[in-house]
Amino acid sequence: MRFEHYGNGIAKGMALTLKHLFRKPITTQYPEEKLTVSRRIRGNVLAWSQEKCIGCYTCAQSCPHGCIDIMTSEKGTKGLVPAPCSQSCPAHVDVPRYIRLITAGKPSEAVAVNREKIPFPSVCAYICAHPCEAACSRGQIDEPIAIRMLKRFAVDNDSGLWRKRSKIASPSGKRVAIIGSGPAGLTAAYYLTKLSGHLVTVFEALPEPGGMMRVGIPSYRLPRDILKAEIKEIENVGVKIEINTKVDSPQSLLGQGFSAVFVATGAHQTTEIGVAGEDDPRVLGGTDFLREVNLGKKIELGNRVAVIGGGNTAMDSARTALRLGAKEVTIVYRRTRAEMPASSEEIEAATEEGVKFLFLTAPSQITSSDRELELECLRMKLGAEDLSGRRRPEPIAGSEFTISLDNIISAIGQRPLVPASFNLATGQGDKIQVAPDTLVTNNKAIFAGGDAISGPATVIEAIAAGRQAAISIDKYLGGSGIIDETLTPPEQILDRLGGPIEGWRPKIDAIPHEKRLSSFSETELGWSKQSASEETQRCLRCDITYEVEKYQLRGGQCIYCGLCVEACPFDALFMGYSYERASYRLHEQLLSKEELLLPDKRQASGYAHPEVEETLPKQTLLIDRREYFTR
Amino acid sequence: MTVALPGKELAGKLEAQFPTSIVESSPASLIVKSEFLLRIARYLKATPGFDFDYLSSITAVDYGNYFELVYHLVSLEHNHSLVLKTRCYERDEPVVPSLFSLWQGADYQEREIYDLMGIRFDAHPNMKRIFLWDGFQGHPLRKDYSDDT
Amino acid sequence: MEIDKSYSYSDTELDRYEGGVIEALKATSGEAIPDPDEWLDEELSQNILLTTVDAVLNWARRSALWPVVCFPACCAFEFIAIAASRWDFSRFGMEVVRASPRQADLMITAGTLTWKMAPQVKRIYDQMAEPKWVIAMGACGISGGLFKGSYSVVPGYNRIVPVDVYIPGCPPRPETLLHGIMTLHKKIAKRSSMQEGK
Amino acid sequence: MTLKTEHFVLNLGPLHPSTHGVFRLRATLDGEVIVDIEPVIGYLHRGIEKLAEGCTYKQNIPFTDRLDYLASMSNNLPYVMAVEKLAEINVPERAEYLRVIMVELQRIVSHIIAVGTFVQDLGAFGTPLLYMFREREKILDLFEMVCGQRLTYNYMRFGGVSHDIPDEFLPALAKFVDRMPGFIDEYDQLLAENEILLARTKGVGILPKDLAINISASGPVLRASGVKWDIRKADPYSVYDRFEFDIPTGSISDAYDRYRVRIEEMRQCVRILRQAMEQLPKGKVLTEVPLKLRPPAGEVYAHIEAPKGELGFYLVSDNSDKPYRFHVRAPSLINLTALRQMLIGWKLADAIIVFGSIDICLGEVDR
Amino acid sequence: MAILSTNPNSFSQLAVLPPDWPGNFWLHWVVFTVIILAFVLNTALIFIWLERRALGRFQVRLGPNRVGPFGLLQPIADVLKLLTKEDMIPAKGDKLVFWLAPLVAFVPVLMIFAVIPFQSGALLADLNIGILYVVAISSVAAVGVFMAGWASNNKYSLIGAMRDVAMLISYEIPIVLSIVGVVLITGSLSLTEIVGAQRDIPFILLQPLGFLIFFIGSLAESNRTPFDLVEADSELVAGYHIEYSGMKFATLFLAEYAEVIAMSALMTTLFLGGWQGPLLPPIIWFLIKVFAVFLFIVWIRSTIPRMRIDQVMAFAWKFLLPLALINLLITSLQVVFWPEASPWLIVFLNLVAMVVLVLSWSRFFRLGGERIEV
Repeated sequence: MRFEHYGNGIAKGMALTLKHLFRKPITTQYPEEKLTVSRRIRGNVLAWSQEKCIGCYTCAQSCPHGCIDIMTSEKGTKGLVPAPCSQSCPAHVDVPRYIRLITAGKPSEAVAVNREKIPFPSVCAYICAHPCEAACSRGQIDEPIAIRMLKRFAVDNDSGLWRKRSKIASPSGKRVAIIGSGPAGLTAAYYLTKLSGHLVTVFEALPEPGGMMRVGIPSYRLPRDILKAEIKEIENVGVKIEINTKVDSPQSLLGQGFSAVFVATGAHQTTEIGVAGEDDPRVLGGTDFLREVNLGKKIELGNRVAVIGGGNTAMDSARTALRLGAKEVTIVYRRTRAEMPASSEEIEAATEEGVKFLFLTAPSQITSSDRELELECLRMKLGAEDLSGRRRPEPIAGSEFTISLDNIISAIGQRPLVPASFNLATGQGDKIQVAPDTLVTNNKAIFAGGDAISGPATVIEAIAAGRQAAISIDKYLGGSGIIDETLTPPEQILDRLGGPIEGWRPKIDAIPHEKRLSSFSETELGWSKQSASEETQRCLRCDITYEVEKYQLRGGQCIYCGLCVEACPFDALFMGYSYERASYRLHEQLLSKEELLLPDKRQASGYAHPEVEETLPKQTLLIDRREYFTR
Repeated sequence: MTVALPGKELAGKLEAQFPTSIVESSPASLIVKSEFLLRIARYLKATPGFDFDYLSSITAVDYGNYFELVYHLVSLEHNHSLVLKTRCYERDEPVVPSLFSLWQGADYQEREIYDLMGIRFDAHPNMKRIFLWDGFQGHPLRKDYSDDT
Repeated sequence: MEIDKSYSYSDTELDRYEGGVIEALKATSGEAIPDPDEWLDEELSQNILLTTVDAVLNWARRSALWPVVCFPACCAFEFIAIAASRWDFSRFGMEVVRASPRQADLMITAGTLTWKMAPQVKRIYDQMAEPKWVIAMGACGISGGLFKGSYSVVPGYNRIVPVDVYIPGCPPRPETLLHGIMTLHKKIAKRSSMQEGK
Repeated sequence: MTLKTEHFVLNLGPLHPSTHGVFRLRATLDGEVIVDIEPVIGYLHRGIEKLAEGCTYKQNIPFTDRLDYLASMSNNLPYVMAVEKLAEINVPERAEYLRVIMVELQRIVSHIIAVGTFVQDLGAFGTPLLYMFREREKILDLFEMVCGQRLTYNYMRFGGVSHDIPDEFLPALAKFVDRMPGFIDEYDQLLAENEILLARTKGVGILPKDLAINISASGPVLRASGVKWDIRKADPYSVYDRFEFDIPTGSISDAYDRYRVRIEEMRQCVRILRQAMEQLPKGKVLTEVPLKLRPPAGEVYAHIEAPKGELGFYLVSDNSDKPYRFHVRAPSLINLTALRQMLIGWKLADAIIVFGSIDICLGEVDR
Repeated sequence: MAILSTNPNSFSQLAVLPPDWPGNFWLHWVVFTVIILAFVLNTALIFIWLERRALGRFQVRLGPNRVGPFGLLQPIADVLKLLTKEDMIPAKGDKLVFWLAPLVAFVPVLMIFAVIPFQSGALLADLNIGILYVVAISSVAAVGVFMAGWASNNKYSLIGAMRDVAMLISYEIPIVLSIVGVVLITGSLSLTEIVGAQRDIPFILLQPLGFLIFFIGSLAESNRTPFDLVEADSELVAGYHIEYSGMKFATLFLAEYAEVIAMSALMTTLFLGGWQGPLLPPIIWFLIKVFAVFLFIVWIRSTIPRMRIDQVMAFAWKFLLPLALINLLITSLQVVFWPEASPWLIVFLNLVAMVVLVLSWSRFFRLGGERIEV
């Protein structure tokens, strides 16, 4: 017989409460004792650094109920600092300044700002990979400023004002030879001639100058006349370009009266896929294919074309193939779209034009018959992250399948091809080895740069390499190494210019894709003055630091959600906590200016500001939170 | 995993049962005419194979020229779900049939929609404001609502 | 067990009456009510002589502040947190949370106030016996906070009842709330019973 | 002879000590027996759905914190899940695990409060509630370590969580997970066999299985009625399919069963937490998305098993940076529908405990 | 017929004061009235402090500790504050009854102390029908409570007051029946003699079941947990005193605590041997026992929830009443048929009887709700 519910449950409970009677109370005796708050406390002190704040209103915009008020002072600015965009540009083009000039309605001045750092503003306006946009502070808020498109607007409306201000240095009498007329070579040639006064001869093996800009990039992206005009400007300053001239070795040039040689031969050699059957003539290399097409050779393609690889060359090849009449172009890539190295605009354009994608697919074998090619592929899956931060593809066993094709274009990468006769030390991937800051090779009179030392990269990086080479060569030849010029007068008034406006990028006009495929004419159209002006006003102007006079939270409204702290692109805000907060009056300023102006020491991991903790009286931090866990 | 029944396939079956009742069907949802709503809901609830015994959620969206009512139906037995929709083009006195007689869970949700969106549910036993007070002007979740204070 | 499914209770008369009360209150509470005490300025207060009786009474009043139940929303759980063991406001003699406003001295407005709720809060305040105090707890209590722009939220309790102490936070941490209570203690200590007639 | 009695209307609330906020019951009583009852809600209606239409997607996360303010983490989750579904944002695996850890801790907090206030309403003078609040404070400490707040966390983000956990978090969590079963045993010792609690709750407020389903009840209320329906199992989201846990269900469908289901779920939470801690991978916790996210036009419904039931967010996007429609499927509101059916014929004192056993949060009911 | 010898002189040797102190009838009357008032008021204040501190410690927190040393001045601050608070009378209430109710509730409780011996002979009136007087007077307090509930013109307070009356009527019966057991053994209704009879063995051992019933009954009489339905704040907001504020509320509050003191004192007197005890002076023993009983009540309050009104009623009528009757039967049989038995044997037998009765009766007795068809 079981007895239950005769009071035993109550007795058990009473035993428990009795046990607790003799336990130490867990009460924290505020205000004598205070708990240490967590390191990430998101509390009632919003600290603000006047030095870092630029008055961009991002915090005010991120507040869910708009309780942040910012007032900039009448004086205007505190000064100029490098903005993220110009810092991330390899050539350090002063982006914010030319954007302001466009806002002011001076596109020619804007081009002049560009000309201070790069000799190819138009080329960049069409095809730059724009690392500046990735760094743009506005990108953290909604979309980055369309810096390249603004440059495009500037060059489209250029009146050539910069020419009036440009000066050509007096001849130094020294001669420099440059092998390769790509962006790196021509940049170096331009600056060495114009600003250092050397006599420069550029040797180009191909029938057209321009290097990859000419033979690697299809004309629908970079119209030929634009490139020609740019090269013409370079020739105008006195650079001699010898086309169809193949140089045997740089050393021999040194013997021909040249005091220094710059090797900028680029990376034109297609990397092999490394599968059986690759040597079939219907399997084309990506760069080779593009070069032939761009130089006007006729190439017969079948209806079904596969492009292997996920970079920009692959996209260019695919889109070019479409224009050559291929009906069905498929890009085969072993990872997913998120990992593709090609720029997202290119991928989008390719998708729009009807290119098909096969992701997580790697070719394993090519079998050729008379009528067609058989590409055998393997399905892949993504594994752990590798060193580059991308997830490594791993083959799925037994997932083979084949596709029937007429042509295969392999565009998995390029590498430099440096002839042995050049007698230069090369490293991994056939790249020429140079001293990283001077670009000097194992011969002190021979310099190298561009894709030849870095592997395939972008035009803007090549331009930066050209500039660097020009500085080094000038110094080697006894010059000052200064290749900066001033083509625009310095800015006088730096006011708010109306403050950044909310909104998204204006739409970029493009030719409808049905029309695109019939020709190689350019696909992207420029902006109207209206759109460009709208876009420039979205700029936060991070290079100007404004004197923010008043930064306040409207009394009693802040909810400490921390979104403003997270949103601030300049880490000028941080949250802390103070125990003592209560007031008799409603409109008493709950956060006074002194509290807001705490010195700037933000903890990397969170909101809490160590200074805030330090300002708490030391003796109050009696109870360690961890102790509390041991009863 | 709850399987979302494709609206397109269902539309075929329902069309056979209730001709001209389907307005539109997409893979994710099924839009029916409001006069058929109650009948179709009863059919979906009672027919073996569907057995939608659980009305997960009701809501309404103001699309300007019409209101769309969204019903999330779930079958606990078969673990599948369906998004059933109906539209109401009337703006001044919108009325749709109430599903209270099938699922009592619709009670407060329909009252909520009446309160905030102003859609009246026919045959709901207690159709009155639930959140706001009697005498409140307008229905706040409508897109044209403006708080004049 | 069969349950009557018809809704017999719906009292539309009462609903209409209550709606009228809300609208009337809404129409008359456009402005914030100033502090009831005509709060002494800091410098003034040092010159005011408090009698011994005042001192004793004020001591008793601040030592036995019984809060009334008025916990509409989120802040209530920080209020319960200071009632719970870790912060324990019973140390200040406050754990006697009276559900009847007649017996309470302090209203801690822990949560968002909506217009539908406002008449009830006003009524509770009116039912409290003098002397009585109000603490506006949290952003919603002070100004409507996150919901300030809403069609149904009162922007701050001081539209409805006079508030003595404002505690910012969303919700305020328990220590901040305790500090607010101690701020109220200080306020009570400076009060003279001569003022009570008003 | 029959006694002639007269009905009278008693108004419970809206500021009544046991209404867990601002809830009102218009009860018609015959003596102390409830003849009819009408719940009146809306006293905390803040218009979140309307306000959310005027804020960007990210700015709405703090609003979700304040829906069910007892389970803010659980409210963050379905909202960010909905937006992620809409905008096709990937979530790193570590972030998924962190979300599960936070949501399960939050479930313990919510159930602690549910059970604590339920027993408080029964008239126990604070003791069970205060013992439970002791553990709640420990969990809040954990939350504070992670995101710096005690109640309104604002922790989840589209594409992950706002911060990785600090170094001291995992040891503290391990310690807590080790101790929590002991604490739950203490609650059982205090309550589970208490004769008065049994007498007050057994057989009280029965919600039959069919009615529970018909009334769209969810969460512990549905499970206490004997329906084995848990979205974590039925429609696994996040990484719930990688954990082993049971779904406790009730048999009599009364208030006591609902209390038991919550206590058992707390044990299951501890189980899930153990597994999640073991499996927690390394890596990043947030996929970067712009501040003003602009998801493609469309609609989405994402739901999770929140402590109080099925919490869903229905979003309509018109490809702007603000949601076109923002609807919350609030479990508290819908579970409340059952109240009338469960109360008629019971005593006034039962009204309080049946109401307590549903466990609603007015912030979520009224929104 | 008594089992124990009751010699009134044998136990008064330890008393500090002579039994007839202070002598003169009127002086006696005045002095003891003052003593009782002071005792009740002070003990009530100390009880309030003790309860809040003890509850705090049961709940692993501190309890009042700021106001005065150890928070000892807390109740004084409470009372001072309440006395100076605005006094409100509900507009629709019955003003006279509203005003009278606290007095009617408080005075009878105070009158109980007239017959409670603080030590031998130290009491206001050594009535030979003392226990009858107590039973009669203590019921009057309910009238005060009902007056308060009715005069407030509030539904909650009325429900609270109705519950109080219903509970009081139900629990008086088991209480009286359990006292009768004590009276049977003692053979006297005088409280002094009852205390005297417990010189060797306190009646808690001789009448364990009687004590249990009396204890539970007095919890209900004084509206303590788990029978605090009268002011159940989760249901009735504040019960019968919902409309009371200021001084009147203080009086009602005081009346409640005075009732607890009275019940503790009665329990001490009837079952715990009153003032008797070794070494310490009798008055100290008396206080120690009173406080011990009170702490036990606080302990119960800290642990268990409240019962429902119908369960409370059922408990009184279906559980306590039958057991009280059986207890009375057993006691009468023992007194009549076995007067010579060794008291320790009786103690053993009664303990066994209690355990058996409680265990078996709790198997019959089930509390559970059921729906009422409406």
